[in-house]
Amino acid sequence: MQGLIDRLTALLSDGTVARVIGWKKGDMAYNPEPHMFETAESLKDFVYDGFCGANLSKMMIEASKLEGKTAVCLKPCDTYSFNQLIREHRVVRENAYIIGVGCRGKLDIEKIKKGNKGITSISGTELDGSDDIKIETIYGDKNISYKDALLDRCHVCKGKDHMIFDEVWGESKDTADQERFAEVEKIEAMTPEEKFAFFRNELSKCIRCNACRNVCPACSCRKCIFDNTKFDAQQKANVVSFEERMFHIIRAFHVAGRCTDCGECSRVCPEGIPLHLFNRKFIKDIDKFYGEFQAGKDPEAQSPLTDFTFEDIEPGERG
Amino acid sequence: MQRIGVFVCHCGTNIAATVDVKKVVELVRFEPGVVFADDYMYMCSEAGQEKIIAAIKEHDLTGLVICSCSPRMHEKTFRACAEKAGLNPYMVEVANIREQCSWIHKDREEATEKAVILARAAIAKVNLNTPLQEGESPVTKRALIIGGGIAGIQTALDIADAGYEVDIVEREPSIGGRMSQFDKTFPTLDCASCILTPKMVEVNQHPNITLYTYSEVEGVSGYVGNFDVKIRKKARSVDMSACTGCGECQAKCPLGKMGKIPSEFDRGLRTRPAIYMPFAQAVPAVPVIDRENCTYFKTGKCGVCAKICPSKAVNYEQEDEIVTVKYGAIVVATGFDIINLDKFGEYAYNESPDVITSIELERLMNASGPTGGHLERMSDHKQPKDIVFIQCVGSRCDDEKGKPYCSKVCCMYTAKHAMLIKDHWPDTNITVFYIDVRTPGKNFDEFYRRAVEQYHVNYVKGQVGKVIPQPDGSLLVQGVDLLDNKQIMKKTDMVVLAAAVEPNKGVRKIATMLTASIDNNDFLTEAHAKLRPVESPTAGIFLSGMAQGPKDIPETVSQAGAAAVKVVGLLAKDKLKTNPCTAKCDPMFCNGCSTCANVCPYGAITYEDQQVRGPGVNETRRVAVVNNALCQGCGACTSACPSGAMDLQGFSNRQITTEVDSICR
Amino acid sequence: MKYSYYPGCTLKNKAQDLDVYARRAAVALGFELEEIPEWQCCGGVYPMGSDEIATKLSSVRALNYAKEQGQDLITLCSACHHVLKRVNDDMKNVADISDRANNYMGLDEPYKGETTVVHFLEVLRDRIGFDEIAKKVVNPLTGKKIGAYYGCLVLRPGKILEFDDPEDPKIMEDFIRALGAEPVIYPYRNECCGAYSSLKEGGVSQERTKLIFDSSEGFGADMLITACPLCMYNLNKSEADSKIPVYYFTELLAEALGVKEGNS
Amino acid sequence: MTKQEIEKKVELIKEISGCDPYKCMKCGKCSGSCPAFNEMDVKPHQFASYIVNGDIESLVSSKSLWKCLTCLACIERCPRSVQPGKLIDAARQLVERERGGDYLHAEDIPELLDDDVPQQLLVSAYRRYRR
Repeated sequence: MQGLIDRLTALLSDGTVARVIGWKKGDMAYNPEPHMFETAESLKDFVYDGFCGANLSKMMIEASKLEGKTAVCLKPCDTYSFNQLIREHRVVRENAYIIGVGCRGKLDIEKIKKGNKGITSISGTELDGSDDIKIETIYGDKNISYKDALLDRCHVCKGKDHMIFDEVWGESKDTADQERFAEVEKIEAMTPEEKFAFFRNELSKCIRCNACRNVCPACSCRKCIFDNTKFDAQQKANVVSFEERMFHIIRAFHVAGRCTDCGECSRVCPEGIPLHLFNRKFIKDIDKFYGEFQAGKDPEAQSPLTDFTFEDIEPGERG
Repeated sequence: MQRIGVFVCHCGTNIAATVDVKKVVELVRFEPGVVFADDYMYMCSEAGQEKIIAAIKEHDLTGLVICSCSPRMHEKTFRACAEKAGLNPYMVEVANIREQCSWIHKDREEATEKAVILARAAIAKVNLNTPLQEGESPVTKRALIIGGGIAGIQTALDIADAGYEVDIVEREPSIGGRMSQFDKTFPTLDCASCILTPKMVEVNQHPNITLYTYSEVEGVSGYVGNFDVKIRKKARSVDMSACTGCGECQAKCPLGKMGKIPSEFDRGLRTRPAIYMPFAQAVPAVPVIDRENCTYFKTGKCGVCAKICPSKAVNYEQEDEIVTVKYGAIVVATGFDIINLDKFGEYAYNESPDVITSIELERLMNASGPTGGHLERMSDHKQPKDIVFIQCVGSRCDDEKGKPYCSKVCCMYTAKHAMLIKDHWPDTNITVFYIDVRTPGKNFDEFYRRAVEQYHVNYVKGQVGKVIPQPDGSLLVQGVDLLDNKQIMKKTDMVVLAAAVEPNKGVRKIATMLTASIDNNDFLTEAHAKLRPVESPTAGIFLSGMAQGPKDIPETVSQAGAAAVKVVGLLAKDKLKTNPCTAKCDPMFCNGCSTCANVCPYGAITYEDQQVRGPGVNETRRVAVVNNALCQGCGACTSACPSGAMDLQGFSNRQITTEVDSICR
Repeated sequence: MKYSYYPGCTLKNKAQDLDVYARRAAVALGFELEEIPEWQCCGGVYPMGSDEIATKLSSVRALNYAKEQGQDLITLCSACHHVLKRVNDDMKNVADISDRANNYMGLDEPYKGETTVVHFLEVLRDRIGFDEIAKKVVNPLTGKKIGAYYGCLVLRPGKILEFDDPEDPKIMEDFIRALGAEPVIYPYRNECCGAYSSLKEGGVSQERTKLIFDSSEGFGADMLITACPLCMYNLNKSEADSKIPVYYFTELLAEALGVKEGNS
Repeated sequence: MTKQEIEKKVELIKEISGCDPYKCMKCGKCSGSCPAFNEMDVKPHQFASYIVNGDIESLVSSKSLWKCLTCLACIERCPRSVQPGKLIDAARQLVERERGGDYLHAEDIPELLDDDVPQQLLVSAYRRYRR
């Protein structure tokens, strides 16, 4: 990590970049937060470890408007989001200096906390750390395997390659060991009643904190349709059980074909709603109907939902 | 606040028999904005319109709701009426209480309730309507005909004779289409070439007509009066200006003698060289090289045709050329083909060379055909003494094997074939298995009766279950005679299948490029089946020939003329009124994400950097801009825009949600 | 690959040749037939009535067993194949039949047509490949001219059985070619042999089999192969002058693969 | 049969067969395909009209019920999805579901057997000819 800080310091010092977007130490070992570092001095608080799950690509929307280049640290999966943002003219490629940071999967603190009360410190989570992480609790120390503490999304990792970067720091690992669409298939196998019950149960937990919307790189509208006073959408948004019936469904439709499956929505949801399932179902269907498509893999590629080809599936046909 | 007048039409008994018109008037009177409501027997009549005009003036109306038939029928009428009274025509809304209400309901109470709801939705919308102004766009005085068969040829000639420039794009190396494959034509038995060839020559020589043969339409943008069409002129590998059409190259092509390349024109009944003209009277009389089969293109060796060409016209280096041309109107005349018979194995078409289709029979009887016009079996080249014709092969089918429609031409051409064969070889026995004989048309039934009465063609009412090839080379036809209630086992020498017609394969792609609608069978849809039969619902697109539906040559030629008149009527105008119901972008909400431009079928959306000012915002950013001349108001962008920045004037998101809300109230 | 194998009544009795040779050929070709324990007779003909439930249950039991094993269900007899495939289609696509049959069966998890039913010939064509089979042939049947007799049940209705083109099938001809023999295509190969009418109405099947023999021999066949014990019976009982020998396709397969003799 | 009984039977045939006799256009392809045509008194192309016209009595007493070989040729080739083979099968069901409607009786069987009769033949005939 020190190597990365040194490199970022150098970039700031020689004027290559005017600022750095990265992660800043949190008050606990497991909650670093996204941060814009303006000076070399402030980089002393920079951190990069297994808890740096946040996808920083969206921060480049605002950073693009600032004077000078911004260095931004992107993990392999974040680079898909960045490409997608380029495609939608939301970030300016020239204004970004992309450090493709290595990744061996990110950690789910909830999984670590399970059965480990009173955590005082966690170590061994750095990129070059060991296969086990060490947890110190007030009841004693314990080792658990890094792999067992991975976020769910890392089990369906899209791969270790950065889709776009100016330079790469550190080695990455493909952590995929599960079928990407297994969860979706499970839901597809349900009866309509079971599906409805499942989603109603999940979505009823929603407190409409908007964390999913705010973190989502595909949710990049200047003004969200739900805040738009022009079409009564905002007013309709206030009706009872709105979250269940409309908000998440419409959001899924709005990001369909653009969602890179970065999994941030589910990671940040304070209620633990598996929001990524909606998006992943869309991805599965798009793959099936229009051929395999990974949003953000290629910033030039046409999204199947807004592109037209003569081979497109006809209404009523099912792939 | 609007001052709205509601006018409820009885439409004779069309509406009034099912909808309590008086009650509708009474109930809508109290809707917000309504200051006047009335009913009348025929609102669209002169007296009805006078009533509307009088009410506008008397009650100072600012908006109208007409409860009547579909807006497709009379929206124009009522808008014009409002304009006469000084009201902006876009302040008029039509509530369809006929097609979508009185005609489909039986219960009077239900229908009345629904009529009120539909009226209420329209009233809610008018409350949000704003006056819109029509713009003007110029007309390019040039027409494009897609397809160079008899339909395209006739349409082109009629337009060209009226003094406008016409281009024909034909996929094949020559114009002429299906008709050029035929031998004789019903009901007068003229030789097809004798009446078609002069027209082909006329097209070629007409000063107003440009031919693009061996060419395909590759892309269409623009709108009525102003289409931009990309045409791919496929490389002929022969210089059109140098070639004299002497035919030396065809004669010397080594592949010609090897007999490996089936001739498309002769339906595979004979072979052709790799450099070829489809038929002797081809227009233009310039061959093409079929690069897929040509030895030179496959291996780089041979080059015989280039060596022997006396005018040095062969050019292997030629490349496809793409030209973009502007047109005011486009006519689709892409014609037909017959269905593939793979799904009808019971007729042994793939099993026996002596089971043939009617088009193959045309070639076998044509003097320029593979047998020089002598009818013979392809298996042993013997003249058939007994022939069975089977009608409705794949027509009138309810399943996915065939087509649900009647192909319309088979009954007549089969009678024609039977008589022509009997004329040449009177001792031939001919049996026709039919379901119904359908011969409406001038002199058509007389024609069919002549086959029975004068030529003694044996018509059997019933279908064939199976054609059974026999070890001795004959064919056993197992069918039924429904009138005798007997199963028939008939030994015959040849079986001719009247395979169903279907639109040419390429039409789907062309219709998509033109945004012209097609039906479930891929036939192009007309704007109105009775009143606008040669126009597509898409403005500026016209229909000619089999592409629109099964029809014979006389009907095709009539329709071709009708389409030409419609095209001329359009090209004669200098300016067209444009639809003011176009999309509009609100830069405050626009992200500049390009989603709308990606889905716009008309290329009407571009982006520019604009200064955006509003509460808490003051910045320059990339936003969408709609070109009103190009926008056709389809609404694709409004539904694709994630933030709701795109809106359609006259059909704004708010107007539509208000309508829905008022219906759900 | 292991398959749940549904032999059906006749293969255990009068058509043991069809069964035994298939088992030996399967071993030679590297797949396994695991007979479904306590299978029940499919009934021989598919009960077409939309309200026939009880008569379809024996098939559902076999299909569900295969599902539980996570295996595809293989058959050899054209009739069993026909009945099982169609009942499976009902269970998958006809809600009324599926619901009622499931109510009756009371399974832990309702059966909804999850099993794939395959005919032995389909396995040869689609999973092993005739090219592969040709490579394994040790006794090619060179010089033999063989007519395939399909009959009705294996082909029709084409939309549900999806076995081959019901009017112009190719699979048995390709099979014959793979064994090194020459297929003889004749128009009566998919015409009915008289089926069950031979029990009470022998005349029809005499008429039908005569047409089949005359036609196949007329086109040069010196033997016929079939996949249906009832076709086999009717053809064997034929009094046609043009009668030629009839074999189960599996017997020729076993012979060509060199496994005709041996244990199974 | 009373009018109501006829109507009930017509409905039953439509329901059991799942076919719509009104779709028939009387092309005769079924009869042109039928291997048992000559054995039948009511011909395949007539099944639909007998049902449409309510002449159920003639249909259920016809020989055709027992002559159909269920070879499915008419079902495969019918261009209108009427599928006469299913109609006649449904008519046979009507007969067999009534007492005494069987065409094959257990006591007749020994006489019909020979040494080679495959089990399949017996089961099939049993299922076709009797309830």
